[in-house]
Amino acid sequence: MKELALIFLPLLGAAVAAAWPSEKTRPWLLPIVGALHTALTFWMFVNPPPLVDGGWLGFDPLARAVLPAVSLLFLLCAAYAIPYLHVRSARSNRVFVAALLGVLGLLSAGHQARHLGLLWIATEAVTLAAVPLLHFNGTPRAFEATWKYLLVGGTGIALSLLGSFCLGYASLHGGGGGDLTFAALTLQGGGLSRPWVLTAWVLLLAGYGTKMGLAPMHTWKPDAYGEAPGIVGALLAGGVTTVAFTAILRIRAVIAAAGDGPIADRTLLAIGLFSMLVAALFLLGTRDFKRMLAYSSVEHMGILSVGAALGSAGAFAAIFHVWSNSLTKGALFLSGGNIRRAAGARTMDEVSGMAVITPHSAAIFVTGMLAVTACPPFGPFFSELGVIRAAFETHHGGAAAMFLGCLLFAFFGLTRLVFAIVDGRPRAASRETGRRFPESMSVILPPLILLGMSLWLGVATPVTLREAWAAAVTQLYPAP
Amino acid sequence: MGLNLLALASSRLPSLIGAVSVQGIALGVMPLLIEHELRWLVLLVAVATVGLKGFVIPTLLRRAMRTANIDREVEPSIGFVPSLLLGAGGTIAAVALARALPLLPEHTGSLLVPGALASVLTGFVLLIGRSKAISQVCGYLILENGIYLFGLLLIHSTPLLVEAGILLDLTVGVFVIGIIVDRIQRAFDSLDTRKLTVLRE
Amino acid sequence: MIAALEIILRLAGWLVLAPLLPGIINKVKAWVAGRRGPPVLQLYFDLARLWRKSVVLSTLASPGFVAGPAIAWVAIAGAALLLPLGPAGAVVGFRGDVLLLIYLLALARFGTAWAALETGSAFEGMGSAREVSYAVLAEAALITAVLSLSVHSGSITLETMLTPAAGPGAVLLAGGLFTVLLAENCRVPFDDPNTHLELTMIHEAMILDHSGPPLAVILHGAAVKLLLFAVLLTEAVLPVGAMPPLAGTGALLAGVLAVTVGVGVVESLLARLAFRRVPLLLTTAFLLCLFALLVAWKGGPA
Amino acid sequence: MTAGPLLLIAAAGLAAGIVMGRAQPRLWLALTLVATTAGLLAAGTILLGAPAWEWRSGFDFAGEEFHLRLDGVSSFFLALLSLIGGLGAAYSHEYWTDERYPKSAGRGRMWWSALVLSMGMVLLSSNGLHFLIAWELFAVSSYFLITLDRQRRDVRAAGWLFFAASHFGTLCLFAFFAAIAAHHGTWELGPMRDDPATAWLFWLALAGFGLKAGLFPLHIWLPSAHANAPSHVSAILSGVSIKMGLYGLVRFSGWLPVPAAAGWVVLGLGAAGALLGIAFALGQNDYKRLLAYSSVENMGIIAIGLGAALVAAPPEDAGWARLALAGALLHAWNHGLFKSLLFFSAGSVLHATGTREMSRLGGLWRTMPWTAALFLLGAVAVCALPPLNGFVSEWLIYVGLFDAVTSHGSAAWAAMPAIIVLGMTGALALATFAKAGAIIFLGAPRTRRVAHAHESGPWMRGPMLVLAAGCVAVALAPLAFWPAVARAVGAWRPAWEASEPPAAFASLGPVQLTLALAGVTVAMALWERGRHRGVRRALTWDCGYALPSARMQYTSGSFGGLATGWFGWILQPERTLRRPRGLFPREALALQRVPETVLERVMTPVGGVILQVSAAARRLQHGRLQFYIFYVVVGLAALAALVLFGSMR
Repeated sequence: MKELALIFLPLLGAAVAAAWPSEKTRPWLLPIVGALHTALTFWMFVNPPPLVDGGWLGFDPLARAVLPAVSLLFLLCAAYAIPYLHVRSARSNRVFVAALLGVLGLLSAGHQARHLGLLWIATEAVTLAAVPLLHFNGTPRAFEATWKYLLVGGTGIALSLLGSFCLGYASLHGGGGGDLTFAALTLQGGGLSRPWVLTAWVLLLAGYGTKMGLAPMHTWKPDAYGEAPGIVGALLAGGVTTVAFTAILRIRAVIAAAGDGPIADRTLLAIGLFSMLVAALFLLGTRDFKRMLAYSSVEHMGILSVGAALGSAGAFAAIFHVWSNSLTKGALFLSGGNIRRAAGARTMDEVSGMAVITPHSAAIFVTGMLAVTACPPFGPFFSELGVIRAAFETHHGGAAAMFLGCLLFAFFGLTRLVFAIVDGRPRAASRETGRRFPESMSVILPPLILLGMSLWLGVATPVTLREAWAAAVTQLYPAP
Repeated sequence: MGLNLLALASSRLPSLIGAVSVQGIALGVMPLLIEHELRWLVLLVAVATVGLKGFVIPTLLRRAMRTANIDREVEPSIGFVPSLLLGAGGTIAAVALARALPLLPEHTGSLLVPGALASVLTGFVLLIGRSKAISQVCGYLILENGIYLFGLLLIHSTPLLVEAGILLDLTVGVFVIGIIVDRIQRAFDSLDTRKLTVLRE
Repeated sequence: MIAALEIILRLAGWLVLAPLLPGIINKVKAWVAGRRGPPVLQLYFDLARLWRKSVVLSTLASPGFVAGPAIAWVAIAGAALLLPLGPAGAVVGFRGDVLLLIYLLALARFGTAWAALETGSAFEGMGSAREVSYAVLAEAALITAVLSLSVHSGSITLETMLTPAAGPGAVLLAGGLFTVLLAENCRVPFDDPNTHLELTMIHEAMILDHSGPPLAVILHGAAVKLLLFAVLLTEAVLPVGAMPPLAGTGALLAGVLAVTVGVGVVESLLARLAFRRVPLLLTTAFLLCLFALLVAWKGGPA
Repeated sequence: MTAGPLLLIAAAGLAAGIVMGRAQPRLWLALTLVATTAGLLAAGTILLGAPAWEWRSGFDFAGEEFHLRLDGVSSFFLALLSLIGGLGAAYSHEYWTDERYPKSAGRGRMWWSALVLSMGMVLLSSNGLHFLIAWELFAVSSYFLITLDRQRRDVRAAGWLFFAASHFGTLCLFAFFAAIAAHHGTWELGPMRDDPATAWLFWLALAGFGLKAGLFPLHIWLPSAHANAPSHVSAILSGVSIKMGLYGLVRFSGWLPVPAAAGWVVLGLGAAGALLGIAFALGQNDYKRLLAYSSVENMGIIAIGLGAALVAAPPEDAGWARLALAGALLHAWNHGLFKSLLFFSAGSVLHATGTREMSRLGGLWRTMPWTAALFLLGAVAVCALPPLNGFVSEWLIYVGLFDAVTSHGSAAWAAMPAIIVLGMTGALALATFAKAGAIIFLGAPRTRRVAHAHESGPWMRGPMLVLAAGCVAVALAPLAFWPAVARAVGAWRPAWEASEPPAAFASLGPVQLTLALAGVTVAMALWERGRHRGVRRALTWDCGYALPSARMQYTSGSFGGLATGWFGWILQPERTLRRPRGLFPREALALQRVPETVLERVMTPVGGVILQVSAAARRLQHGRLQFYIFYVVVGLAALAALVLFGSMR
């Protein structure tokens, strides 16, 4: 019941938002619904409801381990959305608010989906619900980005649907009764038809990998993140990609149960490292700091994928990384949004000296950049270190070396760009726009809190959280 | 499957849309042929499919085409002959691939799997090889048709609720695509996706 | 008490005898050239006169201008004290004193170079640049020579290092050390002590602006250094320390004399090398010492 | 008091300094001085014989229990850190004031406390995770200290290079500690020499720590960072920070098994670094860069000592290795003392003249006698000339190496070249510092601004005097410092615990003292003699030229030209020459610059290739949707191939 509440509360909010008459007060629905959602999530986190056997939806250990991060991220983005939409009051926010709430509801559904088909439906719906968010700016560039997002994402979605069918057929071929819940599929395990399972894995990985933004299916990401408002970027990078990742984790568990875990892990490792490599190469040269965040996101998706490939310790680190990446990336997107607005431009050729114009956002941006490049004591440091340790534990020394090499190049690219924007003498144009968009508490606090939570996650990871992650890992990586 | 090749060979948008529409109708009728007993849900799905895929979406596309006032040439970036060959090769490959995968006895004879795979491949060829936004949408539709065709394999076992959900999603997806196509047309005054290359690197 | 007395006596010996050597060299040169030449004791007269003169200081010079030569002189005298004197052995000695010897010579170089640079003159700058630069190669040769001695004797105390009979590498070592001696003491073919063109000088360029007592100290220090190298060379080649006292002393004196005469002969026969050829010669010296080291390594206790 | 409370005071003082340093310079200074004194005392108690201090928190930080340990090795470095940390803070009180640098002075104080605190944590942490945290915070605070003066582009570039290089090292350490943790199942660190399977990890440590220590080919970041940082920061970077890399190498070569080749490699890198570092130093025209390269040289010398100890340690455990290690450790202290002194004096010159170009200076001894004298003292020490402290530690290393040679073991093949290199290094150092001291302080001022330079005030001079006193103390009473060194050596290898000082070491002190006294006496006597006979001041001999000008003095480039020419193959000096033309030539120009060869000739081209690859890759994101979908298909095909390949095996 509460599971459904998590989904329908935001959807209801979306409906209300669509009907709400006042442009001025509508944005307040976001933090209100967000706060309720967060409260409910954390209440459920503390008192997880019992799982119904064979249920299609459920607040299972994996949902419990990941959903609170998404909910928190949404809450802070929602808080940020009020001043943001106030600034952008020239445009109607009806669709924006409704779609944002819709995304939250569908994300909750996707995280809780314990059924292959339902999972697909939720993910697809999230993809579509995000479309109005992407072109909120209404510029030709935004439409171009949306178009690419739709078609590349749609292709990925189509592939994952095909993969889902294949997995279903594998179950059918193996004598299954057509029950496509993950529990049933896992139970069927070795009974699944192997060729179909492998085909399904390839298609599902490519499909959900597109959604996650793993290279080479990541091409929509820089466009979408670059053109969308900061909050949307934060939610896409921290929430939507997370759903796709949990989907891959769930499917991997089925494949592993069917006896093809090593193959699945190898592909995950390969695609993860490849994503990191591609991201690192792009980061080395990119001059646009919003697209930089997108490539950084590709890199972190790679990290998640590598972590998932490295057994239970790696998966633990990966789930840890979901949290630390969501929160830290959120801080980066929001502070980056502040900088973007104040600067009036977003490439290092046009922007410099933002430490003078927006000192607080610049400080958060730099700190967030350091955090996201695994600088202790922020969350990503611990989770990435966990991945490396897992690599050594599973004797993947070469993978660890490549992992670290990509981190290094990504660091070069990120620091180069971020310092170029923050340091130096501010441009005249930026001084002008900077006056129009002064930093207020309401736009600084949300990213600051996100950053603070990333720090808190690093230095004092709550024991309950660790236990929740461990439980999720036990669910997905049963000890042999 | 012939329709796929027709779609590949179409040099004009209306005929491409037509091919898609016919394929949609055929697809919609399929469950009725496969199912032995007519359940009302199956019927509903079939009707919805035929309606949407066969009529609504093609109509939408035609209207978009008309309002966009674009010339009706398809302007391939992969030529017609190569794409035909690719499509034919894809079909052969699909047949071969389908043979490599084990099928349940009741499906062994049917052309469902190779047909589905061939459609998927055709969809990809269209998506990759055509530059007009509308022809890409057609490609996407053919891709989804292929997947839908494949889904028919599971029609016995998967609950129709899921099928319905999937169908709904697809439909909404296509609607959204249509809306964006419209917006792009207004923003760029063109539906040539080759102009959509501002965002790079 | 006795030890202190001995130190003072030895020191006195070193300081008093050293100025003889340049005199001998000049005499040899004169003989070879068929002249009568200055008296052997000429340097004593020069020193005495300089000591009585007044000082002309550059307007730019700091107290270091005077302190430099003084410290260099102390360093050289100290280094000389470390050397064992044939059968009499060393009066100040400890394990690793050979390093102190080398670094005291370096300190002396630093002192002279610093004092030279005090004036800001380009000539002195040139001279000290050459001095410290060529020293790099000379130092390599010298330390290799020391290394071969220590390999040969199995010790790093000067007294024991210099005692045993020279091994088969003695000739190589002698050649190398002799070249180092010429370089370190700024003799032909590295430098011409009698040159009158500032641009071609090394040591002489460094002391262009010195006068009076400081100049005396510099000249005296240079003489002690020459004697030091002569003694070192002799003892490195001849097992004077192992000989009976009289014979040892005699051999030591004869060796020093031979080295001095050798310097004179070389100076008479060779011209100063072009500066760019200097590294070549020094490298040759280094290689000689290196071969000596290899020979010593082969022949040493296994 | 025992170490525990003292360390608590130190940590609290530094933490309070981070919080309050921004606004209250005086309070910050007091806090920092108290904290560093406490740190020094804590280190002192251990070094003077108290048992190693160990503490477990009982509560978790970042998922791990705090485990701090102060033993011989860490307290040895802690002493150095505390000393320089305190003195640098005092120095900055006058050097980097709020009046002069209103934007960055407060930040500078905050980061200084953070730097000292994080380095202290590096030394104390006995848990891999905490070590890494402290290590990275140390790097970050160094970065922000280097770039205090962020307005300047070259400072930012130097800072970025430091940060990037440092991150490379940090990532190596990520791998290092993660691999240890993976192998032993815990982040806890401690002696674990028994497992030869972890020996290969030493190479990771060498890359990570060696980079921080500025070992030769990994030193590329060091010159520009140390030259562009504010001078008090340069002092702590050169005096202490790079020693953290050394600490890491010493610590983990002591705790972990090392591969057989480790010692040889360290020794080889050290020898290369010593010789080439000083050759580069000689070629510099910027006196802070010169000092920075001299740090590369000295770290090379230390590495020679450490390498010798490693060569000996596993198979033969020879006595000479102790000497080499003791020499290396003592040299680390000595280098900390004299290099900080030199950087402080350099800062004093920079403060007074505003330029780092030696060719614009000259004649400063008249206006800045204290600075000149202290620089001279540091220069003599850094050249390892008796009677100062540099000689003491190099003597130990030399004796160790010579003993290795005379013991006729295989180690001799490493020791012999090392000795020759050390000898040449010494001679080159002499040339370098004779040049630096002379061009900066002697002769005539080359520009007008320099002629009106001013001596630094008491807050800058005080720390310099303390350091000079430290140099003299180590030089004249080396025996007093032996127990500390022996304690560190014993902590490195317990079997070497109770090593008595070599007998000759005892005689070094009196000899140096005598020498110093004799030198001073004779110098004064000579001065008196001159005065007695009469002193006349006159122009420098100018060969009869009528119009001498200060610009005609020998320059640093000409001084070093001869020797740098021999190292031209690696130094690759760049010359810009415009010869005088015509009968009445107007202008002529000769510029010489010695680039950072490894960086500019190796790393930059390699980086260029990587950037080209990156540019090529980025062209794939060309904005054409059709291709994006094609990429999806390609990805799909690749995954299929991977799975197919996997399923067939």
